[in-house]
Amino acid sequence: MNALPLWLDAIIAALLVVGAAFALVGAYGLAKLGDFMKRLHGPTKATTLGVGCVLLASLLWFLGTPGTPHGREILIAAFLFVTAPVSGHLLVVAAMRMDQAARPAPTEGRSSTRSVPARDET
Amino acid sequence: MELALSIAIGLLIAAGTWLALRARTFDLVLGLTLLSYAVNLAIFAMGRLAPGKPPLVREGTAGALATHADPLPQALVLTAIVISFAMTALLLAIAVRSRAANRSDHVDGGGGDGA
Amino acid sequence: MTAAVLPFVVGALALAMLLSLLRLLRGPGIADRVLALDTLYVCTLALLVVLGIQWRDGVYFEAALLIGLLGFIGTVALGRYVERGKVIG
Amino acid sequence: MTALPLLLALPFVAALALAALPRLSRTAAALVAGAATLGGLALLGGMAGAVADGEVLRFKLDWLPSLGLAFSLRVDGLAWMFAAIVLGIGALVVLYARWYLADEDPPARFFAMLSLFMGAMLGVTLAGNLLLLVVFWELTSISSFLLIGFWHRRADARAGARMALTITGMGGLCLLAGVLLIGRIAGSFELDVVLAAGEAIRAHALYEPALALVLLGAFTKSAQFPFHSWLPHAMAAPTPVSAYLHSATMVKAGVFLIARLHPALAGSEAWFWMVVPVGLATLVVGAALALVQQDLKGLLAYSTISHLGLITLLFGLDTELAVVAGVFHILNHATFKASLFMAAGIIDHETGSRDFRRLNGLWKHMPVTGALAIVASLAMAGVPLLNGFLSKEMFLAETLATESHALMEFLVPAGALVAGIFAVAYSLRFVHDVFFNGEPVGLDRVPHEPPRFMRVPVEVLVVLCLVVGMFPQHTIGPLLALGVQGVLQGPAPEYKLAIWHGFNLPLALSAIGLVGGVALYFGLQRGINLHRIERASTGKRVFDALVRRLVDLARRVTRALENGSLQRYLLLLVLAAVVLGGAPLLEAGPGFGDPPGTPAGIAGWLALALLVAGVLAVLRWYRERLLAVIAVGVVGLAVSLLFVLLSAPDLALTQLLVEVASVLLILLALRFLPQQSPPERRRGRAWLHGVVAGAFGAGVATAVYAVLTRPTRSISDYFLRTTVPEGGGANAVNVIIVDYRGFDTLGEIAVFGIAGLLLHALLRGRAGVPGTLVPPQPARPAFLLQVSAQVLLPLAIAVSLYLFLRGHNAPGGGFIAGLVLALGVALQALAAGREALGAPDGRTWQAWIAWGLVVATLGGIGSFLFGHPFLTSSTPYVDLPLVGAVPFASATVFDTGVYLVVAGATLLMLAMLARVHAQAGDR
Repeated sequence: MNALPLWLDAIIAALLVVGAAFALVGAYGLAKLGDFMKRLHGPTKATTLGVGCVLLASLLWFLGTPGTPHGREILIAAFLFVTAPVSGHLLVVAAMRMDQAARPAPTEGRSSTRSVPARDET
Repeated sequence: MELALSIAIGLLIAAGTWLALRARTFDLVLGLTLLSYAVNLAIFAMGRLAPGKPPLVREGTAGALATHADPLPQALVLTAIVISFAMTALLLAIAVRSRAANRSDHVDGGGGDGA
Repeated sequence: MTAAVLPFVVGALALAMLLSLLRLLRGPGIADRVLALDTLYVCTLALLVVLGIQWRDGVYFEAALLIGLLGFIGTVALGRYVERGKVIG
Repeated sequence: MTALPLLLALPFVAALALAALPRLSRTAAALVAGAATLGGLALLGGMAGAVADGEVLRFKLDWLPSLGLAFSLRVDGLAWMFAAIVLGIGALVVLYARWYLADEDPPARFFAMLSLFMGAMLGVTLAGNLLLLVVFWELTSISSFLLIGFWHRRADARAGARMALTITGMGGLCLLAGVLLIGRIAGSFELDVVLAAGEAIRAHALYEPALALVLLGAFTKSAQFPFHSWLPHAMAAPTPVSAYLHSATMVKAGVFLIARLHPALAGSEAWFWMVVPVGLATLVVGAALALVQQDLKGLLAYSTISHLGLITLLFGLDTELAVVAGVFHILNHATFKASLFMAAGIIDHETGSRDFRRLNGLWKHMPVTGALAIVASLAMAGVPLLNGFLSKEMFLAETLATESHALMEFLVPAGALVAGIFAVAYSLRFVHDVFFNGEPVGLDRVPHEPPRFMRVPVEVLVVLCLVVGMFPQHTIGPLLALGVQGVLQGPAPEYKLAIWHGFNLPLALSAIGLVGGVALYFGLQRGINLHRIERASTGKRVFDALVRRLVDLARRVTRALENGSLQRYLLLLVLAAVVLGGAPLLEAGPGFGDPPGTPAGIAGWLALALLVAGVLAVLRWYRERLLAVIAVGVVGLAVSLLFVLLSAPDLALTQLLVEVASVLLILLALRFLPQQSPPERRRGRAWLHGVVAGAFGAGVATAVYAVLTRPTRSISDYFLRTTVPEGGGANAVNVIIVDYRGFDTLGEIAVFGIAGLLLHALLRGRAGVPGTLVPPQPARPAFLLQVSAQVLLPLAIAVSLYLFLRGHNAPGGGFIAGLVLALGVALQALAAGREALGAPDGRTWQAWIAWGLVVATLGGIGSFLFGHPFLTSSTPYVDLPLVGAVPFASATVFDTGVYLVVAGATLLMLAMLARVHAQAGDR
């Protein structure tokens, strides 16, 4: 890959390292922080950002390397930035719903077996 | 990597079989899912492990096993993945129906939900 | 230079995924596990991109693309299941 | 020689026609069957000249050359003679049955079966290949089964049919085995070869077993002692059947076989000692039992057995003159016994009874029938001036000429004499006890002569008995000569067909027989009134006992294996797999090669770590089902990653998509299942399963590793070499799927589509499935999700099309693109509800599946237009913006079909599972 000019190479390397670092930090946070609402921050912010950096790096790299397809990174990034918040938000909702129902995850089934009858729309 | 992969496949097989031997429909579904992973990996491995050589014959390169992974097992496994997906779906439907009919998710029906 | 850092990048991502796995196994809440799974997917996406650079090969971009596009469906579905008890209303 | 196959075809054609026209009247049906018979006779007559000149007519059509099974027909004297009997008697029986059948009997069915049998029997006689002969042989057993059970509402008919089929069927199997042995010895199953190889066969080490097996077949068919007991029970059949199958033709198949293979098998000590004793025993036992029957047909049946024994005995004695006598008696017995059966049938028909104890003094009611029956009986008894006498004389002469062990030299003639005495006695009883000896007892109607034409066949046969009996040389002579030449495969010996051979020992024996018989009969009637003898058939008892044993055994085995637990079956299945797979592995050893040691790299180890952790998590959590689903997700991700690392991009894509789709499906279904599995009630069983599963896993792992460490010999070089130039695509995997193995793929998408439809059928209109989770909360509108979904749908479609079009050259293709599309739509449903999944009855997606299959097939046919065989693609490229060169191949059309089916079926599954909803008032 000596096709790349040094400065570009440096930027790419830097972006990669930073991105990896962010991803790592995010995951670390997920692993270490105290309760769910705190943990949520790690992946949703750090990791996403990290992936963004990595994508940028890849974009630059392929731009610098002729004869390879490029541009799709943008697409990926776009997708990611649309979807990541959605899933994050949904998980928050879910977590809240569970807290309020004061139901430890594994055992909804149990408690439900003697819970309110199902009303079903349609 | 060969040894590790073989062991992993073996583990999948063992776990899948054990789960498939459980008495509840859903456990059976889980087991068969694991089993299909294992079988797909095994068939795929029959083409030997060739990292970094996707079976795409690009301009300028001559297609040969030396420079490309074996495409045949891949083709077989691709359809196999889809088919096993269909099988999972079918089993789930049957599980739902059988429970609706027997008020139990025991594979032999009856015996209540146990849960 | 890029070549030099790539192994560390891959390593870091791998470590990140192992950490997520840890959370997935520890729980405690179901939401934690789902979140961890989601993170695993995202990290895999990053890993694929990096591997793409390492192998100077764009073939795996489609995989990354699909994770970015559809990977979160699983998360959404699980979240929905926990939240409402039914995935598709 | 086309007349030959035609001759054989005729009866089968008639059978089919009759089966196709079940509404035919009695007359019409009889005409159809009769036409076939007469046509056959005409064809046979056409061959007479050639055969008489000692010519052998052949027709050969290779069938399964690899097995030496040829459809070859062969007519020599013996075959011709037998065919003549089959067709001749057949014609008379058809005529007779026309009048015999009652209004409630379905005539078409009867004549269809009869014609079927006629065809089968002709096949046996004309077959020129032993395997073919066995085929027809079994067919006669089957048609006999059908005919005996014709009155299928009668228990005795069913039982008799079953017994006959079982015994003759087993015989048929023995025969098959024997024939296979002979074929191996002679090097061919062609009759010509086998008959010429007599020396070699007799010299071969396997001669005795082969002979024994063939004879078992013959003896069971010809009701030889101790296999005779099926024949009396076959008398439950309509009388025409008894006259035809069970006296004139089918039971003769056994002796025919003995005669047919005489040149190949006979002429040895073994032959003598295997055939003669059986024949002798049958001769005597049959005759003795015939006397004590209370049923007309029963008496005739046992007498038939006895006469078959006589013929067998003659062939066993194995002198040329004995052969002459044997063939002669086949002819004679066919005539007089058939006529007697028909007479018995008439009596039954007119009086409604076949019981000696009730039938008496019928002479004054039906003198004509009586006269006919009397003549026939006398022939059966062997009274001079009737055909029975001639062959009996010859028989006695041969028994006296027996040269063998001293014991046999005494036993054979002695037995013959005793049997002769009994024969006279039971013939006399048939006459005296039915037509005289007092008045009828308790008949519900006044007997009278039968309709004119019902008697004609009997008259014909009886006239034959007389004519042959008086002028043998000019009547039966030529036919007999033909038959004998056929059996001996050479010139017939010197013999004289005459009534008067001068005073000699045979004549004396006949005289003793006559006198003794008369004395015996009247003696018995005076002493112990024959009417009082009540006899149950021992054979039947033994047979039933054996069958019962067998059934009990089967039941025990079944009960032991099938206890109704699917779990148990699966365990047995896995156990079997472990044992069958493991045994050779342990025996031969895994045979590892030297590991190539492919480097895993960080990513590789990561993937494997994820996989292992995921599997363990599944095992740990399988009872908490939601958690298990998440753990499975991890495994799936790891597998996809492995596919990436091992350079299988297409698989990686497919696996990822399937993961997502599976999670959706599972969650949709899980709502209607318990959220947990109960704890293992029986830890012991769980451990046992653990051991078995562990063994299974270990075995597979070993096998996989063994393969991985051995050199590969893949055919894929070809695919890789030709994928671009011939397949027109750089992505070898996709090219294989849509092109090289397109036909498989067609099948696979068909399966996929069927799975979708099946699921639809299972869940169609399911309301009120018990749910278990919390009642669904009032859905808060999830704007974020809805918006993003709306944004993503067009993108998803775009990506799907992109992947589809690029599929031929880059990762992608119909399967992957279809899944992408399906998930894009599923996302809409997640956001906006199940309405997004199309018509509630899923008809939208059914249409997709249907069209997909149509398109795929058309794409396959399309390649014809390019002048290639089915499903081979030809590839003009077209350039699309953004996507680049796209092969517009017939393969692309095919792939479109795949695309539609995959998307459609996946969405159908999702839609149907999404439609299931919990019943009100659920627990």
